[in-house]
Amino acid sequence: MIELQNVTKTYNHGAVIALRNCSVSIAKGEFVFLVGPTGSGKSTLLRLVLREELPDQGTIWVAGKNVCQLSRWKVPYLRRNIGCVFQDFRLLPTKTVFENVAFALEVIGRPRHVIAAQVPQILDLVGLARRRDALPHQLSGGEQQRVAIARAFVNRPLILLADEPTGNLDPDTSEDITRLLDRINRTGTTVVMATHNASIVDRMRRRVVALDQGRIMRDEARGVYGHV
Amino acid sequence: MIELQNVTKTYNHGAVIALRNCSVSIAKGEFVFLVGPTGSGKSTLLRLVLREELPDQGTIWVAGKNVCQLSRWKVPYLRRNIGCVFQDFRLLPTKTVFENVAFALEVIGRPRHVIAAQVPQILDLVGLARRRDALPHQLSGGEQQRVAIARAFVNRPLILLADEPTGNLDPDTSEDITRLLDRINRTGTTVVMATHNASIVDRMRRRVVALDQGRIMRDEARGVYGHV
Amino acid sequence: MPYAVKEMASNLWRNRLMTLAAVLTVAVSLSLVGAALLLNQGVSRAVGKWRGGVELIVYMTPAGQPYPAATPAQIRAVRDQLSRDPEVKSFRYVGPAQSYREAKQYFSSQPDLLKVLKPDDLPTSFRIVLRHADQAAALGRRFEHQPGVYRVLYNRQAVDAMLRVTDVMQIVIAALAVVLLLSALVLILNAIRVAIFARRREVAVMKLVGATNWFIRVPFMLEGLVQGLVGALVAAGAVFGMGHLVSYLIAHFQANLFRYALVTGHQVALTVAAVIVLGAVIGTGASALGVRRFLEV
Amino acid sequence: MPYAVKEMASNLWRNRLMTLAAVLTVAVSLSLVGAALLLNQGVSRAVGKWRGGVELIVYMTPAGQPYPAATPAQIRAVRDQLSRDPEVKSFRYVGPAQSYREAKQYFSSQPDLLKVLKPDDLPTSFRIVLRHADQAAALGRRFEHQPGVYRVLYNRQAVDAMLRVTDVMQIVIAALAVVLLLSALVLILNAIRVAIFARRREVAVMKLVGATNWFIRVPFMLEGLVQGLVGALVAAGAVFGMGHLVSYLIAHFQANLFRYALVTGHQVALTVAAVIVLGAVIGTGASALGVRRFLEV
Ligand SMILES: Nc1ncnc2c1ncn2[C@@H]1O[C@H](COP(=O)(O)OP(=O)(O)OP(=O)(O)O)[C@@H](O)[C@H]1O
Ligand SMILES: Nc1ncnc2c1ncn2[C@@H]1O[C@H](COP(=O)(O)OP(=O)(O)OP(=O)(O)O)[C@@H](O)[C@H]1O
Ligand SMILES: [Mg+2]
Ligand SMILES: [Mg+2]
Repeated sequence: MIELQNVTKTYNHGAVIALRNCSVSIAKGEFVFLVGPTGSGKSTLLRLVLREELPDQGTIWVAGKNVCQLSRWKVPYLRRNIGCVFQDFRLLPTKTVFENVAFALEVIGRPRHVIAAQVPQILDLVGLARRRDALPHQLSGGEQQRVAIARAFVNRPLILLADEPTGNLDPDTSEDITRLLDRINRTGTTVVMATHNASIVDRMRRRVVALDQGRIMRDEARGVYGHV
Repeated sequence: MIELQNVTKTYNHGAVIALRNCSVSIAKGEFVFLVGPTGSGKSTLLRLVLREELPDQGTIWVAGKNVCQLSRWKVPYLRRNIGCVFQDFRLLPTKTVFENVAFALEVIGRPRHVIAAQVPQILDLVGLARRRDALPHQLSGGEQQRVAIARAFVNRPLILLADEPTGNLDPDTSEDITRLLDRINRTGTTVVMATHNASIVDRMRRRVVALDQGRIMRDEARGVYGHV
Repeated sequence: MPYAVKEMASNLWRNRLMTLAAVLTVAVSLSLVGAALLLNQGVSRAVGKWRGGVELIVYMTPAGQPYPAATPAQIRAVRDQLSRDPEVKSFRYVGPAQSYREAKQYFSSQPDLLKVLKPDDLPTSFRIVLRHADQAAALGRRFEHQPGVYRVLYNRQAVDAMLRVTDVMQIVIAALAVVLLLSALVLILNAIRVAIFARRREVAVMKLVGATNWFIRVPFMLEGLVQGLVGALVAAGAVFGMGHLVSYLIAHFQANLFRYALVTGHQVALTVAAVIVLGAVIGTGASALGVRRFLEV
Repeated sequence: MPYAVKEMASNLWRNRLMTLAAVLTVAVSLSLVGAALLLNQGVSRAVGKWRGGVELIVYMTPAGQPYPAATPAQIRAVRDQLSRDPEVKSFRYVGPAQSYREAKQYFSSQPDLLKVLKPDDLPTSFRIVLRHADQAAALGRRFEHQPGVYRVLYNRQAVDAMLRVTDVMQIVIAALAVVLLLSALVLILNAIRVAIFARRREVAVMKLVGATNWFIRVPFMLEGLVQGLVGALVAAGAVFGMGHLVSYLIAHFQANLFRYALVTGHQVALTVAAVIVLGAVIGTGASALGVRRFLEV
């Protein structure tokens, strides 16, 4: 589903090396934790998969496509296969829960009846069916992140990327969110989650890819957070 | 040093109640952890102390002044007594480490020789003397947060507020940052730190004020994070 | 694409002050463009009338001068010579009656002077069209000292002086128009930039969930187009108004040479079309530029 | 305060395109304001000349008319009557020689016509200043049918027609100026807004560490002031240029009534001062507004 082959990525014309010769292969349906100290290149790796950046060297395959050779106008269609969740939720503050989720379908041109059918279904899945008319600021952080996950997942992408989705949340809420991502993973979606949350990683015992200074230091099938 | 008396704070014309009748008193030189689930009002409490917001009810005393009755033009002078650190560092990306710290003194009109004397001193304190000419993006997250702390502390404020200063950092780096704040606290500065990081709170065994849904639920002298 | 239209309308309304300023600046600058075009057309039309192709006028001595009036024989001599001259393409003789009629028209604003003039006082004249305009001086010199010839007038000189003046006016107006078009462009660019900034969250989400680039761009581009077009429509109205203002001014000034500087309805319509096309071009150009510079993909 | 100046300069340079547009729009709109002011002054100066206080002209019949020329006795009768009339404040008699001189000046652009005119053909006249301007018609009627009187001219009418025209021009120019001043304001406002946005991180840090409100505001306000002032200086140059352009146009048009519409150096200087003050006011106003609206405290 996702394959990086000898990927190197630098910023500022080579002054900052974010990833050094990384190779990693993630199969369909896997749940992968991406861990590592700050600045180790986790977000960069996710941005490369999303093709927000292009690598300096190496090739990246996502959903059967070489994203390095993808022409610009095809990028949006690649992204329809990838859902994204971030630490800061990125909800639209003037839209209700329902509208925020529906927006993701609207802007890729899905017809009204599809939206009317799919949005309530996904809100049910994330447990927010009763809050569909609330505005983001009326929700707790955990609820907001659920909305973000609903938005990322409503188009049933093959891949869900989560960049520190629990970074702003307290431990209990973080636990809830991780459980939700796990549930989504069980529907067959590949989930990659970058996190600093050691206790969650340690408890879940899923595949862990550990980065440090842009190098892949560890790749364990049922790993722990560890202190690099 | 900081005293809240029956403070209530709402947003959106009363639709969201962020703090409900909170009273808390923090003495000079204390180190206080502010904990609580997301949306419990930690950031709101810190913003009230900084007088970024005014309370709906109650009075707030900071450094001997009633901030609710402080006239607008005096607010900057209040803030010179309060240093601030945030999750997202808030450094100026085009300025070097030295310039970022010096900026805080420049804009309050400190003369050049004072700046030239104090900035290297504070960079020594946070352990960044050798990186004074680096730009923020050339630093790790932990180093960036040190610069932010240096900037907050260079004017030797009476109070240091930290709103989830380790939210973006990995566990090891979080530990380092907390130790630095502890060191600053030992110089006599009052430190208030809002955090979700249970392990740090549990290890430090300092005063813990726990909020939930805008209410103060716990206030223990040598507390733990706990699961509310 | 109703989504794009909805978004565009909401963008315009959010920044209504800026939208208004952009529309007004487009309107003013295009009005000036229209004014320059009208002036140009009016002048070239008037030049035709002023000259009527005539490059040379030979006046015969009228009565009431210190020297004797031209005799019919002298007049006939000039006529014959003109008929034979190969440089003369055509000519016509303006007799006493028509000269007086012309003078009456010319001095209609100065009735007291008119009463002083008598038909016989006015010189009759030959209006001559040449085959080669540059031969005017040579031909004129031949007639200047012929008996009965009062004066030779080179029409071209007066008209050229007038043209220099109107050229200066056109250049000033066009320069103002260009400066203001630049401002208009920047204002539209800015309105788009502010709209993009106000919508940065939406744009970020759209990119994330895979909206196509054109889906993201179109509302902002429409915004610029609408500003350009609305401004152009206002300017088109102004161009129509200018037609009326010009007639009013001409009627009141009774400016001799300018009375022919009226433009036809057809020319006004063409100018209006040009102004509207220019508005659309500016709007689209500003949009394309704005979207390029301020919207990453 | 070198910090504020440094910040301002860097703000201006970052948004040089927008700064340029703002400055140019200020310049154009203030130039139009200047033009309207100059036109107004020129016209009121010309009106004085045109009228010279004279509201009524009584022309005596000249020679060469179908009816007999005014006799010296008839002229004396009019003079006596005018001396006695309590409504007449003052009057002067313009004899044949001066009439011819005036005509020569008047028709200097039409030499062929001048040659036709003889001093005796021109009517002599009484130029009369009244105590009450509204008595012109009553007084005129009394002289109209007196023997030897050729015609009574109410100067006021011609001048008033001219004033209506210049009024229209002033209104059009002033309207354009107002519209463009609005655009200029919005452009400056926008430049400030963009500068504030570009500096939002710095501003946030400054507020955090306790910089005073004025310390934060001043660089942005200076920015607006500089844009307004630079635009005004350009406009001041344009106002000077317009002085020359007007003389050039008058020289070439030889527009009869307008030849007196020249303004003095003193008036130009006053207009320049007004333009600069206006530029400063706009710059400061836009700054104050921009800082108020877009900079929270
Ligand atoms: N846009 C950018 N321009 C320049 N350097 C960048 C940029 N983005 C990231 N970097 C640098 O690349 C390196 C890797 O950054 P990245 O954000 O991928 O780390 P991370 O593992 O996500 O860290 P964190 O845990 O703090 O989110 C860092 O040194 C960072 O400073
Ligand atoms: N500017 C605002 N406008 C409206 N509501 C707000 C605003 N700021 C905070 N709130 C609301 O006030 C409540 C308390 O928010 P606050 O940010 O203080 O919580 P917190 O404890 O800092 O949470 P977190 O751990 O997520 O940072 C929340 O319900 C939040 O939605
Ligand atoms: Mg990251
Ligand atoms: Mg908070």
